[in-house]
Amino acid sequence: MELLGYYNYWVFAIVLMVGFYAVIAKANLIKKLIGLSIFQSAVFLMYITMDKVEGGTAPIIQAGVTDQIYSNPLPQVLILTAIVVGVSTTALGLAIVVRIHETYGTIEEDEIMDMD
Amino acid sequence: MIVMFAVFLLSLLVITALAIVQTRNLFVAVMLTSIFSLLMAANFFILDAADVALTEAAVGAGVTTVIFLAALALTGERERPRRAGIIGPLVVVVSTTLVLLYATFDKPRLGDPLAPVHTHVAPWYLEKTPELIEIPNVVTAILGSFRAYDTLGEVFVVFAACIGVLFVLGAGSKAPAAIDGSERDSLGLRHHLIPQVVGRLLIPFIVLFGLYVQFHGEYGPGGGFQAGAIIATGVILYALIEGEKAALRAIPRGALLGLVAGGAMLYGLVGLAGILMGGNFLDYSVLMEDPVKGQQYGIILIEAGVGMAVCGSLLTIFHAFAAREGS
Amino acid sequence: MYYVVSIAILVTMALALIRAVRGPSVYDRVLAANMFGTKTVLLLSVVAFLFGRPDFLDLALAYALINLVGILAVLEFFQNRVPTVAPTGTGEGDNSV
Amino acid sequence: MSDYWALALDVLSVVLLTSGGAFVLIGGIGALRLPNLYTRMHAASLTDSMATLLIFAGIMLQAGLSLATIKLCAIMLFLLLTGPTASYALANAALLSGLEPETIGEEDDAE
Repeated sequence: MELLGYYNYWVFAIVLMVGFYAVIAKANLIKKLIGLSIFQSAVFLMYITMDKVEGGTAPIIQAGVTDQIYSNPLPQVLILTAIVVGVSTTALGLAIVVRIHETYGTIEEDEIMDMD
Repeated sequence: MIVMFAVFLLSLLVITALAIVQTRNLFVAVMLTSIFSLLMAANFFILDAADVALTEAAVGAGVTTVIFLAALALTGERERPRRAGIIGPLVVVVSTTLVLLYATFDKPRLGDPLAPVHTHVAPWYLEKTPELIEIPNVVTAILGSFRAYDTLGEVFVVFAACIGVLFVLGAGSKAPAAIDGSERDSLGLRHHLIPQVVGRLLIPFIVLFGLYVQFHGEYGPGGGFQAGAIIATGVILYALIEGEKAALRAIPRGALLGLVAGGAMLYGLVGLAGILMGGNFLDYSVLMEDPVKGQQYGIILIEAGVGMAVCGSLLTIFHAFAAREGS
Repeated sequence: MYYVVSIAILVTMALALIRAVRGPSVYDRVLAANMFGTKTVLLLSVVAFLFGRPDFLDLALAYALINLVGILAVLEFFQNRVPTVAPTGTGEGDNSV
Repeated sequence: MSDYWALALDVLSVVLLTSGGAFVLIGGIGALRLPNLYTRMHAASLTDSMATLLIFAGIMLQAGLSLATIKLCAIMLFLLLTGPTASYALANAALLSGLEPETIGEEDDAE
């Protein structure tokens, strides 16, 4: 049971590295971007893991309830904004990939390298 | 018991991530990414982060899939095997994973109330929010008031990303696109009766729900980021069933850009108003006679700005991709 | 008894995930993703009551409203592609990956 | 009297929830085990309609008359609307790209 308390961090480490693997080992640019968003989600997961307090509930204060433990709101704020920023930056990356495809006719990194 | 749920969901998350990387078909990867997003949202919810889960839901369920599919339609969905070997990356990744796993044992256990994160500013926020701002949702209070600088920065990043997409893909040509392509694309799903009827029925509810999330954000999970994404999803649904052109007729590109710029500016102006009325930048206490009321009005205003900017950006990005597809 | 239902839903999510990973056709993956979506709505509703905070049903409501958009995008994706790739519906080799 | 009433409601909601869980499970197994796409879709739609109805009815009985019940009603309605639409869209997309309903054992060259 004690070890289960670290399970979230293990999942974080594995998912982070799975995403990183996609970024460095795949030649396809869209696959790289998908890997990047997996990487990013892993970081979100770590932050949100840190917000949990035992016996706590979401930090929305309930009227008339005293002695309630609330989870930490701060990591939530950071990640909440990061999710929306993440999707817009991913869109920017995809836009660049689309332009690369128009110019080179391919989105495989090694083929693009060959052409240059 | 809930802990076991979380463990189960996290295990599914790992499997999904592995499957995404393993598949050679990018369309399948996008479908698995949507499952990944659902799992993330469920995990966030179980970890007490209702606001974050709502954001992930609003963004991951609609917008991400649509944008990825648009990019796939423009580039192709087959991934060719890479010529260089995978041994190098594999060694790097496995060794880094082992180092990270080793490092996790130094972290505080999940839910440890004595963890350093919980002992610094968080108790102050939880204690002072009911006193200084008098709204139940502490997340919104921090987002809108205590850490408003941070949020301002994030809004500008979204704004900049939107401008970047427009620079890269072009803001849509004034001249009519190739006749065949545009004719076919502008049809949307108009000849599919069932999606059309149901979609038309849903759009008002999606927009209404978006507005509810926007203005209920002080009392429940929600706020500008989520609302912007939800309303954008509603309009994207309209674009899907009626054709992209119809959506552009309903909300022209200029109006969208106005929303983006106007939202970001509204946020900045609320900050400047604080200075003009004798306070600090983004200090809403001086906006009204009563500091608490001032804070509340300030949060409502900047949340509106955030909602406008996010909604406008996501829609502009969507239209930029869709216009490429049409031409 | 919320636990019983949650466990049933979780197991079904796992089954859907297996279907999504195994395929075989792309449509099976779409089917699995959609099924996963509805199961998530059910799970979130049940867990909201499990936590005793029914005001968090907003989340399930958001998914119930938005999940359709993804799958309609898939339909449009195939519809736009089919005429160019498989004019007479013979492009099975290309589509049923 | 009211005790019996509450007990009856509890029992009813337990029955509804449990059978809903059973339907979810059956649908899930069907989606995994059935031989081709269209039959699997049939199994998946079972979890969308029947299981949704049963589970939400069960929760509603527990929630009583409150805002939560209204939200549950809304969620249920939207799920019942969107589930079949999604099935339609999927079947249509599959048919459009030439996947015949009789076809079995499509090869997966993605692996």
